[in-house]
Amino acid sequence: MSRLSGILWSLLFLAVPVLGVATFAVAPAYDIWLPKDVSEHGKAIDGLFYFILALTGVVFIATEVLLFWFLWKYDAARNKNAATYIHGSHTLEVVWTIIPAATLLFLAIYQMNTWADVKMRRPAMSPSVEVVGRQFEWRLRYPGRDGTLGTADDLFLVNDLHVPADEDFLVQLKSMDVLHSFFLPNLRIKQDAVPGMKIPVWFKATETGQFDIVCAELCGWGHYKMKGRVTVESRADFDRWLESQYAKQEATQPEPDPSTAVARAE
Amino acid sequence: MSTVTSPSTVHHEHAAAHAPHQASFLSTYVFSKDHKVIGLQFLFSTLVWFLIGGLLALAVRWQVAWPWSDVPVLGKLFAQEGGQMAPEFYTMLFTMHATVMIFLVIIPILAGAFGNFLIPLMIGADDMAFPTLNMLSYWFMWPAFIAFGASFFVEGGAASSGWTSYPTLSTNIASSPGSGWGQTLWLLGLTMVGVSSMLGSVNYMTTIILMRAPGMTMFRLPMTIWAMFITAILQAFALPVLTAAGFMQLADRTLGTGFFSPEGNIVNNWMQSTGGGQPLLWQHLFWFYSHPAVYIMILPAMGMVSDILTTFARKPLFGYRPMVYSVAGIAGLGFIVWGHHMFMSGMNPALGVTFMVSTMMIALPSAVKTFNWLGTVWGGRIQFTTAMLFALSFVSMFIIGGLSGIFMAATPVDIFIHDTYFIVAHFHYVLFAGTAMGVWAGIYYWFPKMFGRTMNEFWGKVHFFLTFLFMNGTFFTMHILGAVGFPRRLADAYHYETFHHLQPLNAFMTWCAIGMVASQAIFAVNFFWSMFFGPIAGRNPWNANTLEWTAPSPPGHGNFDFQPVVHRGPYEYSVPGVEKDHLMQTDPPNAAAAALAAAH
Amino acid sequence: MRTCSRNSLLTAAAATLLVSSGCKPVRIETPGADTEAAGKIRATLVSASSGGGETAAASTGTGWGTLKGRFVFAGTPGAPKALLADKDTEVCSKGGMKLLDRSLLVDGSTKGLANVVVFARKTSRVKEPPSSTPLVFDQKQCEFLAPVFAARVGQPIDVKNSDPIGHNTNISGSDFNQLIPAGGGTTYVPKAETGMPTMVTCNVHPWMKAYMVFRKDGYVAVSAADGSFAIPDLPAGEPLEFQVWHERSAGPNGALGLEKPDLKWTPKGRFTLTLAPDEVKDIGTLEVPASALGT
Amino acid sequence: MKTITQRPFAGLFAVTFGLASLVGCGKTPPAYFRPNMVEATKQRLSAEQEKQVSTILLAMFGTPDEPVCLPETGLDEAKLRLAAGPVRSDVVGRKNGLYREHCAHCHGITGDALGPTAAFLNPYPRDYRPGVFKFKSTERADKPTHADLVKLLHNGVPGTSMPSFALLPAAQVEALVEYVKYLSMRGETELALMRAYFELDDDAQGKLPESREFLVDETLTPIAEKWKAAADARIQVPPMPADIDLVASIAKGKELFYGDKANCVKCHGVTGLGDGQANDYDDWNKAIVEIGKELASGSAKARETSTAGMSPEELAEHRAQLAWLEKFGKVLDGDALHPRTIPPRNLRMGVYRGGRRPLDLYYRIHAGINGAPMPAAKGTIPPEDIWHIVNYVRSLPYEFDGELGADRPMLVRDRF
Repeated sequence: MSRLSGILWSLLFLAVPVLGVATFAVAPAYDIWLPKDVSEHGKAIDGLFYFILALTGVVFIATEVLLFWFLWKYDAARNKNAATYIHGSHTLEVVWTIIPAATLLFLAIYQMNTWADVKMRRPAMSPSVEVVGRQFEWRLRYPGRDGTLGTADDLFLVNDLHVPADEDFLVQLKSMDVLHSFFLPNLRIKQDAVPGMKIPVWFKATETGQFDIVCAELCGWGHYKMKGRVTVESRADFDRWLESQYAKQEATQPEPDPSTAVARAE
Repeated sequence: MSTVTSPSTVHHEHAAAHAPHQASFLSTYVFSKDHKVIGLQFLFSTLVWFLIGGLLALAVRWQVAWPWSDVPVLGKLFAQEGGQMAPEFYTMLFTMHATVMIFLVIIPILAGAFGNFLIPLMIGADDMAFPTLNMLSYWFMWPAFIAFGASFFVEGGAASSGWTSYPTLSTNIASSPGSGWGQTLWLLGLTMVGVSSMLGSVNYMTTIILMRAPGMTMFRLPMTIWAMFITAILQAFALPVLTAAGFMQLADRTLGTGFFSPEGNIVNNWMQSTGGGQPLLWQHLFWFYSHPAVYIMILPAMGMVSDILTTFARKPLFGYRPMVYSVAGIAGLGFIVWGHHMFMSGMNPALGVTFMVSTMMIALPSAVKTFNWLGTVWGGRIQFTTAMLFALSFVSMFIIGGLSGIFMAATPVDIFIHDTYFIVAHFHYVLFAGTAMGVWAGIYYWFPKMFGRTMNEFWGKVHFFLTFLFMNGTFFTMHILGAVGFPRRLADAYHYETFHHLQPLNAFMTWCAIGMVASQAIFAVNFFWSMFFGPIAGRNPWNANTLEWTAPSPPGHGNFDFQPVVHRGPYEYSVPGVEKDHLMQTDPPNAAAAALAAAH
Repeated sequence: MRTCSRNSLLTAAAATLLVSSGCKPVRIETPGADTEAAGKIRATLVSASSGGGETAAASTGTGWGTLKGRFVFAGTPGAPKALLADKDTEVCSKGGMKLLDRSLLVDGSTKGLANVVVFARKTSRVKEPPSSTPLVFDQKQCEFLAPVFAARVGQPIDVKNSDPIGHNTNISGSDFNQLIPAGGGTTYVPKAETGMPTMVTCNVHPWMKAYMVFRKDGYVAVSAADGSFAIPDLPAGEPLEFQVWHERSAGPNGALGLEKPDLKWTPKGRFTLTLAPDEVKDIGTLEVPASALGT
Repeated sequence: MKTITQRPFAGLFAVTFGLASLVGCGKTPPAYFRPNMVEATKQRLSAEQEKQVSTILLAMFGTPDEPVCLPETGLDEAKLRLAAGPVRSDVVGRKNGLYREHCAHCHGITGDALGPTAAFLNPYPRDYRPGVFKFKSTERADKPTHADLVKLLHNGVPGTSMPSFALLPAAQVEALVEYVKYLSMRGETELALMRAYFELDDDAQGKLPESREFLVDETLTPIAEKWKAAADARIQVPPMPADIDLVASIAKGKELFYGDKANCVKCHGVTGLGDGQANDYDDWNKAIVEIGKELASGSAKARETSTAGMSPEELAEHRAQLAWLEKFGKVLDGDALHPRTIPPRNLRMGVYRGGRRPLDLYYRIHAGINGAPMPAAKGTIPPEDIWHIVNYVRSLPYEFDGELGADRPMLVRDRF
């Protein structure tokens, strides 16, 4: 009985690395994995993610299997020889201090460049759009024809961000009331919007398509409904869209027929 | 069973000395100054709150898995709404879940319950240095209990800005229902918890420094005590900052001081009259406490696990001094990494780089500890008791929790996984799979000392197995949710195309969570049943070395019926040439000394 | 053995406690509604459409009569309160004169109670169509000149503003809320009956208040300063039910209930009588006790 | 040890079973429509009368889970079913519950703006029951057109807690609009029924006829007709003069804004910050305020009058009065939000709740805002002048105004 229990328990601990690795192996098959990346810097981030995953994976498997092996081997019920009387080993301590230290330090330095690209090396340009977080929506303001924000020809929109592909795009991020976080999963962008601060966020989209804008910082009871949509499209489409929206904003006559208004809701 | 025979004279002296203390029921059990009673008071209160926190978690999980659907039991509160949970109620649920678990369960159960009960016993003192402070440290928890509990019933409901209560959501009364009275009560409760911890830590430091038994040098202290000692130091240095910050936020809310709110910030069409503050200031102050607090929440568990591992591996702790140094190292580095909670907060990115490096470095001592635990298990004679299983699972799970931390430490990766379920997985692996498992290990291990009876091993193992299973089912899957970028604190994420397909996985996790909570019924029954009907335990049921096992179980007032004298370190197991496989710290050196000499 | 039985007892108790709590299979429909009655009603509603429309009161008589009477206030009206007129004071309180609350106007000598509205609830016929000569509804010194104003549906009203400052006239429950420029005006033709009188306000000067009542048949009168009123040309030979209203009355929707058994006066402020052709029916002096008004 | 392990076995499973059953049987009753207690109390309805109203409404409109509508309403029952019902997020590909997923927590299951979150919003969410809507392309008293409501859902209401639903599929928006109409008609019918009790003749013994003539032809049809008529009631907007000189137009607009003719300055203030006449209420809140006054004066009177020397029927009357006042007190606590004044819009924020198109501003000025103090300019101000005002108002957020000095309002430049 007690022999069996020792075996079972050690196997339970073996199950940890096995199932752990299995989960990560199976997840992508069910599309429970990094969403499609359509940004320039995203490659670097994903690469780093996989690199760390591999690194930690190795350590994870090694340590967990070791733990299992010790439990299996040194189970008192099945192993009669006395416990080793040892207080430690100086060499070992040094080894397993130096190696992780070196690895971690390497990791730290290795990733700095990516970080700088995403958060520190701001492209020299005036904001392409101003995004203002507000309970509970993303209010957008495009500079309009004159290219400067805060003039009478600004274009005002809600939740519907359009971005020209293959161009640097600079967002001026603000918040009107509380903290929000401007999260573009597919563009690998996340930045808190802080009341009283103007925070620049930039990226270069590489593929056209429609993607989610998510709020990733608790902003009140309606946090979950703060959904936006970013549409990446060619420069030509982008300009066309800009013009149509501007015409809509300046309308002095109703649409000829209500059904068009309905159509707009699509 | 090692029954230590002691000079009867000493015994009588002690009995005489403590006779007057056998006073009324009130002073013995309620307002007792006896560290053991206080410890147990902490233990029972925190276990009750553990249950409450768990149920809150279930409610949260229900909403995450099946948003807006009829909530069982709770649904009756929203009858007119067809049993559907209101979104602000959901924010209150996760806020209070975290608050309860951190401030009313983990911190008090480690420092309060185990710290109180174990420190004097393990260093050979007959009580704490300041028994009255000790009593107060428990009774200051009650205002906190009441404040947090009551906040659900005030107008607007409980605090709903997350346990981090970031301004301006928390400072601006108009910003959210829970930011009214709920938030104020939350801050008051927090302050009370702080006072309690502060009283405790002062007490622990003094006791450990001044009241060690003869022969108990610092480097003969068990790891548990070392951990408690360093935890106490951490608290003493970090807490004032949080308390000050808390009062600043209170002033912002009540006096309109505007420390944390910028100029002209309009919430809900309510323009704040004051301004000139900075929301980020709160984050810095808050995390300056709350990051060390993370270690306050894990170090004592590490200590206890180290002791339990050695006991049931029947083997000295591998690398005792490196272990001590790494605990100290974690504590030291713990003060310079708070910024890694703020990589995305708008803090200067260059500063982020600094914190990234220090954060990478803090992984080091943790790694050292893990390797030493493996070293301890290696070559032992492992006894799979319930306590040992929990301790082993602590090691196994702490590896996961530690490694997943590295993802967040890597700032570019953090851009994507910050505030997603990846971080949720990370801290649940450290705090639940880590600390909670350590706590259970401690309960099963020291239960005999607390109540003089041992807990039921069979049901203990059933409890361990189910908890371990469901826990991993609930939390491991969170990693892959995080990989999709599934954000935390969303009442309903499925209207995002990106996350729409994750509902089944969340449902699975919720069922696991339900199972996890349900299986605690086994623990509850086992705990209370064994308290009255468990088999009587002797002084030293596990054949352990440390001092508490030389005292009677449960120890009388004044703990020891003789003056313990320490002759050696706490981990002298399986010493060659000694007939029994353990040498207690108090065992007279004669024969043992010779054997040791031969060994070296 | 003893211990075991006690233990199982303990756990059983705990179990029952848990099971019993919060476990009642309640399935209520809309509270306070009678479900099967509703079923019956629905059956009638979905049944084939009926011609329906308004059923006009049957015309039974010929000729026309007049109703007159007089309201007096039995009690002592306190001095009217001054209104808080804090805007445009150079016009609204010219020469320090105060605007007073006009909700209870009692003639000092005759005790007559002004601004009581009396109208016929349903009539079968009218003598002539609404005249096209407009009535005037004017405002001066931030006060509507007529505290209570009766008009006939279809008859135009000239809403004027004799003040040097702009006003707006907001007839609640109607489609009318118009800017009335200084010295200007506009015309409003009421389209629907009001039922009980409806409130008229000026949002620029919130203290400005009046009441309007519109009737299709125009059989409506407002008691004058001396409390007297008269409704001419009522259809004779058929029972007429009259509704009486006063701004301050304690009855529902301002209905003025009086103790008048001879007129079958109801708490809803209604009385019924039948006029003979060419009769001038005087219902005499009607005493309004203080208790009938929310003084 | 053996005997010890056996015993808790039974106990353990009793407890775990207990927990399981506790979780299992949390079935809550289905959601229901809350009666309009404020009106019911105002009309002094008896318990039977309240019951009759709920019964009739149940017959005419069904329940939140199973809405029904008579053909006279002109509503599409299929769309209603899509919007109504509980949210079944546990059912993959569910087809209903839209209203409760997106709207109910503010606007309430009943559309009475008494959802759990409502009290904490400023301004309060819209109460559909009076059937009054602010931002529309029709004349003041007319209902909004279908397109108006769709547009409102599409843009949200900037400056309020009403978010944009632009990203919802058109079909779902359609369903929601239909359901809002349904709730609105239901609420209007409820009001009409409750008020009808007063109009009853005495021989009716205070019971409404449950005939088709009364319920449908006299009560429901007039309400439904107004909704149907909305589409044709859109305001005809004369085009802005093509050759308009913007600068001159703005100057003219400013003149009008401050002049006695348009009189905008009275409420929106000399600064345009909306700091003029600001202590008025909108219709929804005014109703509550009026009732509050009635309640106050009533209870004051009740306190003064001594029951001494009252005839039995007077005493009965007195008691009834007291009971009514007490009920009113309760109702105002439970079924009404604390009234708030409505500030005139701050025109320098660049936030336009009804939309920022010149067209939208024209609608607002021409027809006024239904339910709000904002009066209509039509009839007294010619269209071209309205266009001038529109142009001036649109320039306000960008106007540098020296008079305002240091405490300048927040311009669009800083935030919106």
